[in-house]
Amino acid sequence: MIEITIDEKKVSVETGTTVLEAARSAGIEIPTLCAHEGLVREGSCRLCSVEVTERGKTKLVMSCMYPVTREGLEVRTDTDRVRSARRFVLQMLADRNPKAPVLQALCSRYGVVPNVPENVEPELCIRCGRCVRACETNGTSALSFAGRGWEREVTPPFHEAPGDCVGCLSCAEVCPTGRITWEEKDGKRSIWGRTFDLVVCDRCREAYATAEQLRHAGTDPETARLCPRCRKTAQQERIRLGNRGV
Amino acid sequence: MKLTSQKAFEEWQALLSEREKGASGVRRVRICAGTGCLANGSAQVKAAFEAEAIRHGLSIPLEFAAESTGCHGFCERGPLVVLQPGEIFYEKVKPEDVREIFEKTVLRGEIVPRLQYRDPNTKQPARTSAEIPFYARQHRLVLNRCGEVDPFEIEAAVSRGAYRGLARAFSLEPERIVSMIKDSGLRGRGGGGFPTGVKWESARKAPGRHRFVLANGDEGDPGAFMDRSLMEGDPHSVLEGMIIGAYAVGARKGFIYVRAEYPLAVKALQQAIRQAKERGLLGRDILGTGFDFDLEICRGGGAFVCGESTALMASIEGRAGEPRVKYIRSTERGLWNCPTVLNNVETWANVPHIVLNGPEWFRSMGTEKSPGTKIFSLVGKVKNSGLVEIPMGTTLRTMIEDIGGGVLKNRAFKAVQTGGPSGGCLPADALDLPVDFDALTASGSMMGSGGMIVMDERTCMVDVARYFVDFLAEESCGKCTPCREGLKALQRLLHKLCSGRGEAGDGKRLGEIGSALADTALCGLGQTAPNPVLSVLRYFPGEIAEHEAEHFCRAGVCKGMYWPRIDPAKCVGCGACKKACAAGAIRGEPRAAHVIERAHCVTCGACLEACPFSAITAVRREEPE
Amino acid sequence: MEKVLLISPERCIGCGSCEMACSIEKEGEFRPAVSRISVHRFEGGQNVPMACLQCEDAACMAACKTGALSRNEDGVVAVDKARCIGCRMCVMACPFGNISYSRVTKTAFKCDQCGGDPECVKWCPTKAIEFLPADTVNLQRKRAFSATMAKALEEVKG
Amino acid sequence: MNSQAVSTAEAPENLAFDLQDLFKATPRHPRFLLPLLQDIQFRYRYLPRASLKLVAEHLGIPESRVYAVATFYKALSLTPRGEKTVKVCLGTACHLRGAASVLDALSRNLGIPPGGTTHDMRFTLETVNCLGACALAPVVTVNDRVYGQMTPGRVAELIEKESRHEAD
Repeated sequence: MIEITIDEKKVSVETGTTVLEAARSAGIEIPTLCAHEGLVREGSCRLCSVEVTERGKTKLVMSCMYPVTREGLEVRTDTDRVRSARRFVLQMLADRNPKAPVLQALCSRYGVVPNVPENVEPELCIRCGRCVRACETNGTSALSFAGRGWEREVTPPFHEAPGDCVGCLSCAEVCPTGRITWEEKDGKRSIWGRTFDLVVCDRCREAYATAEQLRHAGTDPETARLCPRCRKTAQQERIRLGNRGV
Repeated sequence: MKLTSQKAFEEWQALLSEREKGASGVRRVRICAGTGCLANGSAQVKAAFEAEAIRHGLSIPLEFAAESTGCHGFCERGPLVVLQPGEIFYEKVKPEDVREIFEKTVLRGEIVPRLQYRDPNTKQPARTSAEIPFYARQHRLVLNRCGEVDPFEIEAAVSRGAYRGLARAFSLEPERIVSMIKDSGLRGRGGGGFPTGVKWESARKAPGRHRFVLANGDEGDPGAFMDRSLMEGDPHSVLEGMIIGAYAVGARKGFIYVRAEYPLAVKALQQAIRQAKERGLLGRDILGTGFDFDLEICRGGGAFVCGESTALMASIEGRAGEPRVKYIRSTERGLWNCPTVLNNVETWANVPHIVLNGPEWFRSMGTEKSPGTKIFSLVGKVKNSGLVEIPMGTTLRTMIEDIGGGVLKNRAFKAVQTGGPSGGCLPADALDLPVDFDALTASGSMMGSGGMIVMDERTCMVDVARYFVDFLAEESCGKCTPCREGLKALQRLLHKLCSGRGEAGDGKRLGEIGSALADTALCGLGQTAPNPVLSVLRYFPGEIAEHEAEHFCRAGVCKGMYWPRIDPAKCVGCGACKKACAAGAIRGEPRAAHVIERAHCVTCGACLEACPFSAITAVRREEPE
Repeated sequence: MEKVLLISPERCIGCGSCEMACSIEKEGEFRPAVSRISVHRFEGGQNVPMACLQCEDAACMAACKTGALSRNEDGVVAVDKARCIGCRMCVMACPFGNISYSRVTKTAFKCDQCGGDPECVKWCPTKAIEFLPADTVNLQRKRAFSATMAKALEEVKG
Repeated sequence: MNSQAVSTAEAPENLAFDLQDLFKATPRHPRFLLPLLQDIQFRYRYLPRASLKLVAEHLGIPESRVYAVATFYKALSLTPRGEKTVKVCLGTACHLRGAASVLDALSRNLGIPPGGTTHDMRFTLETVNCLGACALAPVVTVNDRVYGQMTPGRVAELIEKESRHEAD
């Protein structure tokens, strides 16, 4: 364990813990957008900046990735420099994505007023890449960033229905802005322009998952014939039968 | 013939340099085959020399030899030809000049005056390159073989000392080499100026089974081409440095990352690798020492950001060249998470010299904190443009006025841009600044890879800032918010200013966005991206203000933001402007002052550029005709 | 000593106290649908409570790629909500339907034995759910129970 | 710039067969992604759409990663290119010496915007951020043949000369 100070509070953490986690463990809130605990960190949204002083040098770093490796690290999460860095990042994001609720909330907290330039169509994607990383983590990698610079965007190859997608929806679930939408009706699930026929539960006839999703999870085909709820009931039945047997 | 010991190498080297010396009786011509000279037809010039030799019954190569070499650096004057004996220097040689050169100079030792270089200021002809100020003021250490040897022949390089540093390195312990590099004070020539030896030491000490050495040849700064010339003109110097580095840090595999736009450099390096392997200087059991090291070339894909270390590694690994946050250094976790030393090609080329001559010798050149020499590409509005290698600490004035011969058309000097898109524009006040890493950084610019672009009064500084921001916005990978969105915001403001739509507060906003971007961006590209804008704000606030408040461009660059006006007192009626004007807006009789009709003028600026007497100036739109 | 959750269906009277206790503890509301334990009431008065078995070779854990599911020091497979990306692979993988997904919290949820003090056990009036030391006797009971189930599952599959 | 989906107009009928030799020569390791794409780009002057999937299969990586790389690097293109690529250097030295007007003139002469390809598929016009031949500014290259000290006036002559050449 290493002892560091965050905003004058003493905090003890394991070596290698990120400053973000250390701060959270001490109840100090740092705003984040691209960080997700289940995904590798990229440090790309640049919102979670903090000032650290180590061996006499003070610098602005991204708390989500900065590892605590030395005793006596001093972290400040609310200096002028930190606040103006966060305001700048929020301004830049909000100018392009003024309607994202997550940004609106952060903007009002930091006193940033979105100012959409002429000829810029408001968007919802902040290019945080959580969806891309979620898809990659799942082993599907149906999505990626394409292009670069201002034109960088999240898309399946060629902007077409992605062949590698299993319809698990995790991209939509981790999206902080609600940019990724999906629909489920009449036994079909659609996302990224691809429509999946949902597998129907043998027992309750409810459409509950995509066949690709079940296959990707390595589900036993027999098990897959039932939805999770009916699997449970079936199990309970078996227990009842088993009990009788006993 | 594979060399299996250091001794075998020394014998081979001695033989080759003997042969080189013994061959001094041969009449020889060295023809520059750098990209610039090739473009101007140097291959045909070489063929013409050979044809002449045959016509005169001279046997090749015993009596006459025509050799192509790498870049001489003085590309603007190409094709360049140097004749032996006598080191006679000719510029702008065309195939049709060759017969005369052959008959006069090769056969009779006479000079052909019309092909000599003449000083643009004194009009004095120069007989040899040493008499040309452009060369005389240089200290060609790294470039010593560039332009002297055929880059496609390892024998030529070895006869001039290549791989001697490597042979010496093998007689030292790897730790000793690391400490030599540390003691030499060598700093990264790619721009960052990080101490090379410190990097090596940290990689050497980092735990890991595999280690890598990489050469950064992704020279992307617009206006810079020293790495290109080095790789094309003396590829063995880069190879030698890397082999020494690999031996010192314990790497067995290396990559040279070369820019997509440099096909000739790739060819030269490939040939150099092949020949070095044949000679046992690369590959398995180098010079019988038991040390194995293999080198591979990676061609870039056309992305400026790949000059950034982590992006370059991502690119070698087969991913998009996006930088990574590096709170753990590449020397510990670099390529494929293994300890990695990445140096610029020029840095690598310095290494053999240090190993051979020692750190003390190296420190005797340059300044205390920036020892050694640095290659610059001196371009833009300067009379002599080309590659120059000078000791660190030489002043900008020496470079621009003495080596560069001053500003083109004797116009007034306005600024010099150093460090490419990461650097800044320095004004005339800064001309006495000694050029080294720290002085340039303190002035708000940076060394960068060594681009040095001279700008005259006809250069609009707001337009220059716009130019660099356009460049960077196109090259930003878009991964982090500040760079992706911030550069776009800067770009919008600058385009607004350059198109006459500027508003009060735009300049201030540029400064705010610029400094926030510098503070928050993920990688070096983004952190330094606002430098061109910030340095213009710092040194040329007047021009920003004029664009913002008056919609006036005093340089006559930004369209519709000025009128060109001919000063009748200065106009001699030469007609150059009239000829240049595509809109037909200029009237005037020969030898009488000309006038511009605003009704037809499209403010393209061609007349301002064309006037050899600086008689045309840009005036405010509201000023009378 | 580690403890095991033991279920004795023959003692269950189907009162649903466990479901209530679980849902109020975990979600702050009395709603059996979000309870981690559920009782199936068969015709003829037979009732079977069911919660996660904390399988030794947990299929849910194997399917999770983000590390959101892991076994803690008590031997319990726990969900780290912060790490869950909502891919539902665990839900698909569990052959017993013992892990669910909440569209509200966008995370998976399952029985975590309340960190060593299961609410369901506390409120069960008939000891149909017990939380006992993992000694030899109890482990045998649990294994026997699991074996019966596995056998039944095999039979169903044919 | 080239992240748009495009037609497969020029792709050979049996691309998999056509690319066999390249695949044979390229080890199945993700690090050969960029070199492999460069080789394909060199062969067809662009990346035929179906090649991305084949490359992904050969290297054992997702197609999305191939797509990401194909749209990231400027040397790669997903749209068919002309037989000759005219590159106008917009490096600083070239910019200061009037590259923009050379580009304008080329664009007018060829009747295509920068990034465009002529209908007859002879020429593609591109800009490049520095060819490293700054002393020859402004510089234009046509399939790696370098033309230095270009002026708008010399554009017609250059295009005329290049039109007479067969494809490189």
